[in-house]
Amino acid sequence: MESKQFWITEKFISIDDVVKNVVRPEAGAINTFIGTVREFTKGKRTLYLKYDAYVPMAEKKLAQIGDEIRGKWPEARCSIAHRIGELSISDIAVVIAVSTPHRADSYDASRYAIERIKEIVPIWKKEHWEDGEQWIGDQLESKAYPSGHPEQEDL
Amino acid sequence: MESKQFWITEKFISIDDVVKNVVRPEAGAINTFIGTVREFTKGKRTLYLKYDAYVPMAEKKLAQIGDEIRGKWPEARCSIAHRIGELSISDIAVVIAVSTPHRADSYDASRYAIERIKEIVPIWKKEHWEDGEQWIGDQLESKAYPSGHPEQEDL
Amino acid sequence: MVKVLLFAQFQEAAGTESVDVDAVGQPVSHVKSVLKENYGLLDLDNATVAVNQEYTDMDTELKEGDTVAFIPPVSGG
Amino acid sequence: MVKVLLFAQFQEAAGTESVDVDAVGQPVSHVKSVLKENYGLLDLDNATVAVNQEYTDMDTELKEGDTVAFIPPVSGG
Repeated sequence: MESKQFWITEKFISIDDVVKNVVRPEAGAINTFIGTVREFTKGKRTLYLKYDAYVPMAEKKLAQIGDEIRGKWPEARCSIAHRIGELSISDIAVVIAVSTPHRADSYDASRYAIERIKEIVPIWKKEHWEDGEQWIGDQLESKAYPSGHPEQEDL
Repeated sequence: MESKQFWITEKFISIDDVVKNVVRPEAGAINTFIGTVREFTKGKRTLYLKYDAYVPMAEKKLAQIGDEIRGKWPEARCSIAHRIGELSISDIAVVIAVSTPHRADSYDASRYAIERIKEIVPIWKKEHWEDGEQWIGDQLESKAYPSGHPEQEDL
Repeated sequence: MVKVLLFAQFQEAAGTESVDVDAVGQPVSHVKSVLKENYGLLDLDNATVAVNQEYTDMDTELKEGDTVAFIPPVSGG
Repeated sequence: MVKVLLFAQFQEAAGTESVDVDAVGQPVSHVKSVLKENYGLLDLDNATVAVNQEYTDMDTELKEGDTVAFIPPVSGG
Protein backbone atom coordinates (compact mmCIF):
# COMPACT_ATOMS: atom_id res chain seq x y z
CA MET A 1 0.00 0.00 0.00
CA GLU A 2 1.08 3.54 -0.83
CA SER A 3 0.77 5.97 2.03
CA LYS A 4 0.86 9.02 -0.22
CA GLN A 5 -2.26 10.77 -1.39
CA PHE A 6 -0.60 12.04 -4.59
CA TRP A 7 2.12 10.00 -6.17
CA ILE A 8 4.11 9.07 -9.26
CA THR A 9 5.03 5.42 -9.57
CA GLU A 10 6.66 2.97 -11.96
CA LYS A 11 4.38 0.23 -10.66
CA PHE A 12 0.87 -0.91 -11.55
CA ILE A 13 -1.77 1.38 -9.98
CA SER A 14 -4.59 -0.32 -8.12
CA ILE A 15 -7.84 1.61 -8.41
CA ASP A 16 -8.78 0.45 -4.92
CA ASP A 17 -5.60 1.96 -3.45
CA VAL A 18 -6.54 5.37 -4.79
CA VAL A 19 -10.23 5.10 -3.90
CA LYS A 20 -9.57 4.05 -0.31
CA ASN A 21 -7.68 7.32 0.24
CA VAL A 22 -10.92 9.25 -0.21
CA VAL A 23 -13.54 6.97 1.36
CA ARG A 24 -15.05 8.57 4.49
CA PRO A 25 -18.37 8.72 6.31
CA GLU A 26 -19.15 12.23 5.06
CA ALA A 27 -18.95 11.11 1.42
CA GLY A 28 -21.83 9.59 -0.50
CA ALA A 29 -20.22 9.89 -3.91
CA ILE A 30 -16.83 8.95 -5.32
CA ASN A 31 -15.94 9.72 -8.90
CA THR A 32 -12.86 8.18 -10.43
CA PHE A 33 -11.21 8.90 -13.71
CA ILE A 34 -8.91 6.23 -15.10
CA GLY A 35 -6.72 7.02 -18.08
CA THR A 36 -5.70 3.94 -20.07
CA VAL A 37 -3.40 3.48 -23.03
CA ARG A 38 -5.50 3.63 -26.22
CA GLU A 39 -4.41 1.56 -29.19
CA PHE A 40 -5.55 3.84 -32.00
CA THR A 41 -5.34 7.62 -32.13
CA LYS A 42 -6.54 9.23 -35.34
CA GLY A 43 -6.08 5.94 -37.19
CA LYS A 44 -2.50 5.47 -36.01
CA ARG A 45 -1.70 2.35 -34.04
CA THR A 46 0.23 2.71 -30.81
CA LEU A 47 2.42 -0.25 -29.82
CA TYR A 48 3.30 1.04 -26.37
CA LEU A 49 3.94 4.29 -24.51
CA LYS A 50 6.67 5.66 -22.37
CA TYR A 51 5.95 8.26 -19.70
CA ASP A 52 8.65 10.46 -18.22
CA ALA A 53 8.16 12.87 -15.34
CA TYR A 54 9.94 15.44 -13.22
CA VAL A 55 8.93 13.31 -10.27
CA PRO A 56 9.20 15.59 -7.20
CA MET A 57 7.66 18.53 -9.02
CA ALA A 58 4.94 16.32 -10.52
CA GLU A 59 3.93 15.04 -7.08
CA LYS A 60 3.93 18.61 -5.80
CA LYS A 61 1.70 19.72 -8.66
CA LEU A 62 -0.69 16.80 -8.12
CA ALA A 63 -0.96 17.87 -4.48
CA GLN A 64 -1.53 21.46 -5.64
CA ILE A 65 -4.47 20.22 -7.73
CA GLY A 66 -5.81 18.60 -4.56
CA ASP A 67 -5.50 21.95 -2.78
CA GLU A 68 -7.21 23.76 -5.63
CA ILE A 69 -10.08 21.27 -5.42
CA ARG A 70 -10.41 21.86 -1.68
CA GLY A 71 -10.56 25.57 -2.45
CA LYS A 72 -13.35 25.17 -4.99
CA TRP A 73 -15.22 22.27 -3.34
CA PRO A 74 -14.40 22.49 0.40
CA GLU A 75 -16.01 19.14 1.20
CA ALA A 76 -14.16 17.25 -1.54
CA ARG A 77 -11.22 14.92 -0.91
CA CYS A 78 -8.93 13.87 -3.72
CA SER A 79 -6.20 11.33 -4.43
CA ILE A 80 -4.23 10.93 -7.65
CA ALA A 81 -1.65 8.41 -8.85
CA HIS A 82 0.20 8.58 -12.18
CA ARG A 83 2.36 5.85 -13.59
CA ILE A 84 5.58 6.42 -15.52
CA GLY A 85 7.88 4.16 -17.51
CA GLU A 86 6.76 1.82 -20.28
CA LEU A 87 3.05 1.06 -20.58
CA SER A 88 1.20 -1.36 -22.86
CA ILE A 89 -2.21 -1.00 -24.50
CA SER A 90 -5.02 -0.81 -21.89
CA ASP A 91 -2.56 -0.28 -19.02
CA ILE A 92 -3.66 2.31 -16.48
CA ALA A 93 -1.68 5.55 -16.71
CA VAL A 94 -3.56 7.66 -14.21
CA VAL A 95 -6.19 7.20 -11.52
CA ILE A 96 -8.04 10.14 -9.97
CA ALA A 97 -10.50 9.63 -7.12
CA VAL A 98 -12.63 12.40 -5.65
CA SER A 99 -15.15 11.94 -2.86
CA THR A 100 -17.86 14.45 -2.03
CA PRO A 101 -21.08 14.41 -0.01
CA HIS A 102 -23.20 14.71 -3.19
CA ARG A 103 -22.65 13.34 -6.65
CA ALA A 104 -22.62 16.43 -8.87
CA ASP A 105 -19.53 17.83 -7.16
CA SER A 106 -17.67 14.54 -7.49
CA TYR A 107 -18.02 14.70 -11.28
CA ASP A 108 -17.07 18.35 -11.50
CA ALA A 109 -14.04 18.06 -9.24
CA SER A 110 -12.80 14.89 -10.96
CA ARG A 111 -13.11 16.57 -14.34
CA TYR A 112 -11.26 19.57 -12.98
CA ALA A 113 -8.43 17.32 -11.79
CA ILE A 114 -7.82 15.64 -15.15
CA GLU A 115 -7.90 18.95 -17.01
CA ARG A 116 -5.39 20.44 -14.58
CA ILE A 117 -3.12 17.41 -14.88
CA LYS A 118 -2.96 18.08 -18.59
CA GLU A 119 -2.11 21.71 -17.92
CA ILE A 120 0.39 21.84 -15.09
CA VAL A 121 1.86 18.46 -14.13
CA PRO A 122 5.33 17.83 -15.60
CA ILE A 123 4.72 14.42 -17.17
CA TRP A 124 5.44 13.58 -20.79
CA LYS A 125 4.21 10.81 -23.01
CA LYS A 126 6.19 9.26 -25.84
CA GLU A 127 4.15 7.29 -28.34
CA HIS A 128 5.77 4.32 -30.01
CA TRP A 129 4.15 3.41 -33.33
CA GLU A 130 5.03 0.77 -35.91
CA ASP A 131 6.80 3.39 -37.99
CA GLY A 132 8.34 5.65 -35.40
CA GLU A 133 8.09 7.38 -32.07
CA GLN A 134 7.38 10.87 -30.80
CA TRP A 135 7.08 12.85 -27.61
CA ILE A 136 3.52 14.15 -27.52
CA GLY A 137 2.85 17.76 -26.63
CA ASP A 138 -0.17 19.51 -25.22
CA GLN A 139 -3.26 17.29 -25.47
CA LEU A 140 -5.70 19.53 -23.74
CA GLU A 141 -8.19 19.17 -26.59
CA SER A 142 -10.19 21.92 -24.96
CA LYS A 143 -7.80 24.84 -24.89
CA ALA A 144 -5.23 26.41 -27.14
CA TYR A 145 -2.30 28.37 -25.83
CA PRO A 146 -1.83 31.28 -28.25
CA SER A 147 1.64 31.77 -26.89
CA GLY A 148 2.49 28.08 -27.34
CA HIS A 149 2.62 27.48 -23.59
CA PRO A 150 0.39 28.01 -20.55
CA GLU A 151 -0.04 31.59 -19.42
CA GLN A 152 1.09 32.52 -15.93
CA GLU A 153 -2.45 32.50 -14.56
CA ASP A 154 -2.85 28.86 -15.57
CA LEU A 155 0.14 27.60 -13.59
CA MET B 1 -15.81 -12.98 -10.86
CA GLU B 2 -19.24 -11.95 -12.13
CA SER B 3 -19.85 -12.68 -15.79
CA LYS B 4 -22.72 -10.21 -16.06
CA GLN B 5 -22.27 -6.67 -17.29
CA PHE B 6 -25.24 -5.36 -15.26
CA TRP B 7 -26.08 -6.98 -11.99
CA ILE B 8 -27.73 -6.76 -8.59
CA THR B 9 -25.91 -8.52 -5.78
CA GLU B 10 -26.04 -9.05 -2.04
CA LYS B 11 -22.25 -9.26 -1.98
CA PHE B 12 -19.48 -6.69 -1.74
CA ILE B 13 -18.84 -5.04 -5.11
CA SER B 14 -15.23 -4.88 -6.27
CA ILE B 15 -14.55 -1.75 -8.30
CA ASP B 16 -12.04 -3.71 -10.36
CA ASP B 17 -14.68 -6.28 -11.34
CA VAL B 18 -16.84 -3.56 -12.83
CA VAL B 19 -13.97 -1.68 -14.45
CA LYS B 20 -12.53 -4.74 -16.15
CA ASN B 21 -15.84 -5.22 -17.99
CA VAL B 22 -15.20 -2.01 -19.91
CA VAL B 23 -11.43 -2.01 -20.43
CA ARG B 24 -10.57 -2.36 -24.13
CA PRO B 25 -7.94 -1.16 -26.59
CA GLU B 26 -10.24 1.45 -28.15
CA ALA B 27 -10.76 3.19 -24.80
CA GLY B 28 -8.45 5.84 -23.40
CA ALA B 29 -10.79 6.95 -20.64
CA ILE B 30 -12.79 5.17 -17.97
CA ASN B 31 -15.04 7.08 -15.62
CA THR B 32 -16.46 5.36 -12.60
CA PHE B 33 -19.07 6.52 -10.19
CA ILE B 34 -19.18 4.86 -6.79
CA GLY B 35 -22.09 5.50 -4.48
CA THR B 36 -21.28 4.92 -0.81
CA VAL B 37 -23.40 5.04 2.33
CA ARG B 38 -23.15 8.52 3.82
CA GLU B 39 -23.36 8.88 7.60
CA PHE B 40 -25.10 12.26 7.82
CA THR B 41 -27.88 13.56 5.60
CA LYS B 42 -29.25 16.98 6.49
CA GLY B 43 -27.85 16.62 10.01
CA LYS B 44 -29.47 13.25 10.62
CA ARG B 45 -27.22 10.32 11.44
CA THR B 46 -27.68 7.12 9.49
CA LEU B 47 -26.76 3.90 11.34
CA TYR B 48 -27.14 1.60 8.36
CA LEU B 49 -29.20 1.18 5.20
CA LYS B 50 -31.22 -1.56 3.69
CA TYR B 51 -31.69 -1.79 -0.07
CA ASP B 52 -34.49 -3.78 -1.64
CA ALA B 53 -34.93 -4.37 -5.37
CA TYR B 54 -37.18 -6.00 -7.92
CA VAL B 55 -34.11 -7.93 -9.00
CA PRO B 56 -34.89 -9.22 -12.53
CA MET B 57 -36.49 -5.96 -13.58
CA ALA B 58 -33.69 -3.93 -11.98
CA GLU B 59 -31.05 -5.86 -13.95
CA LYS B 60 -33.10 -5.37 -17.11
CA LYS B 61 -33.32 -1.63 -16.47
CA LEU B 62 -29.59 -1.37 -15.78
CA ALA B 63 -29.00 -3.09 -19.12
CA GLN B 64 -31.47 -0.67 -20.73
CA ILE B 65 -29.37 2.22 -19.41
CA GLY B 66 -26.37 0.57 -21.07
CA ASP B 67 -28.32 0.46 -24.35
CA GLU B 68 -29.36 4.09 -24.00
CA ILE B 69 -25.72 5.04 -23.49
CA ARG B 70 -24.72 3.12 -26.63
CA GLY B 71 -27.44 5.05 -28.44
CA LYS B 72 -26.14 8.42 -27.27
CA TRP B 73 -22.41 7.62 -27.22
CA PRO B 74 -21.91 4.80 -29.77
CA GLU B 75 -18.29 4.21 -28.74
CA ALA B 76 -19.05 3.95 -25.01
CA ARG B 77 -19.16 0.69 -23.08
CA CYS B 78 -20.82 0.50 -19.70
CA SER B 79 -21.06 -1.86 -16.72
CA ILE B 80 -23.10 -1.34 -13.55
CA ALA B 81 -23.42 -3.29 -10.30
CA HIS B 82 -25.79 -2.42 -7.47
CA ARG B 83 -25.76 -4.00 -4.05
CA ILE B 84 -28.86 -4.81 -2.01
CA GLY B 85 -29.45 -5.96 1.57
CA GLU B 86 -27.96 -4.33 4.64
CA LEU B 87 -25.12 -1.83 4.15
CA SER B 88 -22.98 0.00 6.70
CA ILE B 89 -21.55 3.51 6.56
CA SER B 90 -19.01 3.87 3.70
CA ASP B 91 -20.06 0.58 2.09
CA ILE B 92 -20.31 0.67 -1.68
CA ALA B 93 -23.92 0.62 -2.91
CA VAL B 94 -23.36 1.11 -6.63
CA VAL B 95 -20.47 1.08 -9.08
CA ILE B 96 -20.81 2.44 -12.61
CA ALA B 97 -17.95 2.17 -15.10
CA VAL B 98 -18.00 3.72 -18.57
CA SER B 99 -15.17 3.55 -21.05
CA THR B 100 -14.87 5.80 -24.09
CA PRO B 101 -12.11 6.74 -26.52
CA HIS B 102 -11.96 10.30 -25.15
CA ARG B 103 -12.47 11.60 -21.64
CA ALA B 104 -15.32 14.09 -21.99
CA ASP B 105 -17.75 11.39 -23.11
CA SER B 106 -16.79 9.12 -20.20
CA TYR B 107 -17.88 11.80 -17.73
CA ASP B 108 -21.09 12.62 -19.56
CA ALA B 109 -22.15 8.99 -20.02
CA SER B 110 -21.32 8.08 -16.42
CA ARG B 111 -23.35 11.01 -15.15
CA TYR B 112 -26.21 9.98 -17.41
CA ALA B 113 -26.10 6.46 -15.96
CA ILE B 114 -26.41 7.53 -12.32
CA GLU B 115 -29.23 9.95 -13.09
CA ARG B 116 -31.11 7.23 -14.98
CA ILE B 117 -30.60 4.76 -12.13
CA LYS B 118 -32.34 7.20 -9.86
CA GLU B 119 -35.19 7.52 -12.36
CA ILE B 120 -35.99 4.06 -13.65
CA VAL B 121 -34.31 1.24 -11.73
CA PRO B 122 -36.61 -0.46 -9.19
CA ILE B 123 -34.35 -0.29 -6.14
CA TRP B 124 -35.38 1.18 -2.80
CA LYS B 125 -33.39 2.42 0.13
CA LYS B 126 -34.50 2.25 3.75
CA GLU B 127 -32.62 4.51 6.12
CA HIS B 128 -32.16 3.37 9.69
CA TRP B 129 -31.53 6.24 12.12
CA GLU B 130 -31.08 6.27 15.87
CA ASP B 131 -34.72 7.31 16.28
CA GLY B 132 -36.47 5.44 13.50
CA GLU B 133 -36.44 4.16 9.97
CA GLN B 134 -37.97 5.10 6.65
CA TRP B 135 -38.12 4.04 3.02
CA ILE B 136 -36.67 6.91 1.02
CA GLY B 137 -38.43 8.10 -2.11
CA ASP B 138 -37.24 9.97 -5.15
CA GLN B 139 -33.77 11.44 -4.59
CA LEU B 140 -33.21 12.87 -7.99
CA GLU B 141 -32.24 16.24 -6.52
CA SER B 142 -32.32 17.61 -10.03
CA LYS B 143 -35.88 16.97 -11.13
CA ALA B 144 -39.36 17.22 -9.71
CA TYR B 145 -42.19 15.06 -10.92
CA PRO B 146 -45.31 17.26 -10.85
CA SER B 147 -47.46 14.16 -11.00
CA GLY B 148 -45.58 12.56 -8.11
CA HIS B 149 -44.05 9.89 -10.34
CA PRO B 150 -41.98 9.72 -13.53
CA GLU B 151 -43.84 10.58 -16.72
CA GLN B 152 -44.10 7.94 -19.42
CA GLU B 153 -41.38 9.52 -21.54
CA ASP B 154 -38.88 9.14 -18.69
CA LEU B 155 -39.33 5.39 -18.32
CA MET C 1 -55.18 -14.87 -12.04
CA VAL C 2 -52.44 -12.27 -12.11
CA LYS C 3 -49.54 -12.21 -9.71
CA VAL C 4 -48.98 -8.90 -7.89
CA LEU C 5 -45.55 -8.09 -6.47
CA LEU C 6 -45.09 -5.71 -3.56
CA PHE C 7 -41.83 -4.07 -2.55
CA ALA C 8 -40.39 -1.83 0.16
CA GLN C 9 -43.08 0.06 2.10
CA PHE C 10 -45.90 -1.76 0.26
CA GLN C 11 -44.45 -5.14 1.16
CA GLU C 12 -44.13 -4.14 4.79
CA ALA C 13 -47.61 -2.61 4.94
CA ALA C 14 -49.24 -5.62 3.31
CA GLY C 15 -47.08 -8.10 5.21
CA THR C 16 -46.48 -10.12 2.06
CA GLU C 17 -44.23 -10.11 -1.02
CA SER C 18 -46.93 -11.07 -3.47
CA VAL C 19 -50.63 -11.72 -3.79
CA ASP C 20 -52.69 -13.35 -6.51
CA VAL C 21 -55.61 -11.27 -7.78
CA ASP C 22 -58.42 -12.34 -10.09
CA ALA C 23 -58.05 -9.49 -12.56
CA VAL C 24 -57.80 -11.06 -16.02
CA GLY C 25 -59.43 -8.74 -18.55
CA GLN C 26 -59.38 -5.88 -16.06
CA PRO C 27 -57.15 -2.79 -16.16
CA VAL C 28 -54.28 -2.39 -13.72
CA SER C 29 -56.33 0.24 -11.89
CA HIS C 30 -58.64 -2.54 -10.77
CA VAL C 31 -55.77 -4.33 -9.04
CA LYS C 32 -54.85 -1.05 -7.38
CA SER C 33 -58.38 -0.68 -6.02
CA VAL C 34 -58.33 -4.23 -4.69
CA LEU C 35 -55.03 -3.64 -2.92
CA LYS C 36 -56.23 -0.38 -1.43
CA GLU C 37 -59.36 -2.01 -0.08
CA ASN C 38 -57.91 -5.28 1.13
CA TYR C 39 -54.50 -4.15 2.36
CA GLY C 40 -55.01 -0.45 3.06
CA LEU C 41 -52.16 0.46 0.67
CA LEU C 42 -53.24 4.07 0.19
CA ASP C 43 -49.76 5.16 -0.94
CA LEU C 44 -50.23 3.19 -4.15
CA ASP C 45 -51.15 6.47 -5.84
CA ASN C 46 -47.49 7.44 -5.60
CA ALA C 47 -46.38 4.24 -7.31
CA THR C 48 -45.72 3.53 -10.95
CA VAL C 49 -46.71 0.17 -12.29
CA ALA C 50 -44.86 -2.48 -14.28
CA VAL C 51 -46.47 -5.42 -16.04
CA ASN C 52 -44.09 -8.25 -16.84
CA GLN C 53 -41.11 -6.09 -15.88
CA GLU C 54 -41.95 -3.18 -18.19
CA TYR C 55 -43.33 0.14 -17.02
CA THR C 56 -46.85 0.77 -18.22
CA ASP C 57 -49.93 2.68 -17.05
CA MET C 58 -53.07 2.01 -15.03
CA ASP C 59 -55.19 1.43 -18.16
CA THR C 60 -53.26 -1.65 -19.29
CA GLU C 61 -55.57 -4.64 -19.57
CA LEU C 62 -54.27 -7.72 -17.79
CA LYS C 63 -53.98 -11.22 -19.21
CA GLU C 64 -53.80 -14.59 -17.50
CA GLY C 65 -50.34 -15.11 -16.01
CA ASP C 66 -49.29 -11.45 -16.06
CA THR C 67 -47.09 -10.21 -13.26
CA VAL C 68 -47.97 -6.76 -11.95
CA ALA C 69 -45.54 -4.81 -9.79
CA PHE C 70 -46.29 -1.58 -7.96
CA ILE C 71 -43.07 0.42 -7.93
CA PRO C 72 -42.69 2.97 -5.11
CA PRO C 73 -40.56 6.03 -5.91
CA VAL C 74 -37.12 4.54 -6.50
CA SER C 75 -34.03 5.47 -4.48
CA GLY C 76 -31.13 3.41 -5.78
CA GLY C 77 -27.63 4.73 -6.41
CA MET D 1 26.42 27.22 -10.45
CA VAL D 2 22.81 26.35 -11.18
CA LYS D 3 21.66 22.86 -12.02
CA VAL D 4 19.60 22.53 -15.19
CA LEU D 5 17.29 19.55 -15.63
CA LEU D 6 16.26 18.28 -19.04
CA PHE D 7 13.31 15.98 -19.74
CA ALA D 8 11.70 14.08 -22.60
CA GLN D 9 12.76 15.42 -26.02
CA PHE D 10 15.26 17.86 -24.48
CA GLN D 11 16.94 15.08 -22.55
CA GLU D 12 17.18 12.93 -25.66
CA ALA D 13 18.44 15.78 -27.83
CA ALA D 14 21.05 16.84 -25.30
CA GLY D 15 22.00 13.28 -24.40
CA THR D 16 21.97 14.13 -20.70
CA GLU D 17 19.53 14.53 -17.82
CA SER D 18 21.17 17.56 -16.33
CA VAL D 19 23.90 20.08 -16.86
CA ASP D 20 25.50 22.63 -14.58
CA VAL D 21 25.56 26.18 -15.90
CA ASP D 22 27.42 29.17 -14.50
CA ALA D 23 24.40 31.50 -14.38
CA VAL D 24 24.25 32.92 -10.86
CA GLY D 25 22.90 36.48 -11.02
CA GLN D 26 21.66 35.92 -14.57
CA PRO D 27 18.05 35.54 -15.73
CA VAL D 28 16.69 32.16 -16.80
CA SER D 29 16.78 33.39 -20.40
CA HIS D 30 20.57 33.30 -20.18
CA VAL D 31 20.48 29.58 -19.41
CA LYS D 32 18.17 29.07 -22.34
CA SER D 33 20.63 30.80 -24.67
CA VAL D 34 23.46 28.65 -23.38
CA LEU D 35 21.48 25.46 -23.96
CA LYS D 36 20.47 26.55 -27.44
CA GLU D 37 24.06 27.28 -28.36
CA ASN D 38 25.77 24.33 -26.72
CA TYR D 39 23.16 21.62 -27.23
CA GLY D 40 21.16 22.86 -30.21
CA LEU D 41 17.92 22.72 -28.19
CA LEU D 42 15.98 25.09 -30.44
CA ASP D 43 12.58 23.78 -29.22
CA LEU D 44 13.25 25.40 -25.84
CA ASP D 45 11.04 28.28 -26.99
CA ASN D 46 8.05 25.95 -26.57
CA ALA D 47 9.03 25.11 -23.01
CA THR D 48 7.93 26.68 -19.78
CA VAL D 49 10.46 26.99 -17.01
CA ALA D 50 10.48 26.01 -13.37
CA VAL D 51 12.97 27.17 -10.77
CA ASN D 52 13.13 24.99 -7.67
CA GLN D 53 10.00 23.12 -8.77
CA GLU D 54 7.81 26.19 -9.23
CA TYR D 55 6.79 27.61 -12.58
CA THR D 56 8.26 31.01 -13.26
CA ASP D 57 9.32 33.10 -16.24
CA MET D 58 12.46 33.77 -18.25
CA ASP D 59 13.24 36.99 -16.33
CA THR D 60 13.75 35.27 -12.99
CA GLU D 61 17.21 35.92 -11.64
CA LEU D 62 19.08 32.81 -10.58
CA LYS D 63 20.84 32.23 -7.26
CA GLU D 64 23.59 29.81 -6.30
CA GLY D 65 22.17 26.31 -5.94
CA ASP D 66 18.97 26.95 -7.89
CA THR D 67 17.56 24.11 -9.97
CA VAL D 68 16.17 25.15 -13.33
CA ALA D 69 13.94 22.81 -15.31
CA PHE D 70 12.78 23.34 -18.86
CA ILE D 71 9.33 21.81 -19.13
CA PRO D 72 8.23 20.70 -22.60
CA PRO D 73 4.46 20.84 -23.26
CA VAL D 74 3.07 18.29 -20.82
CA SER D 75 1.06 15.24 -21.85
CA GLY D 76 0.19 13.30 -18.74
CA GLY D 77 -3.17 11.78 -18.01
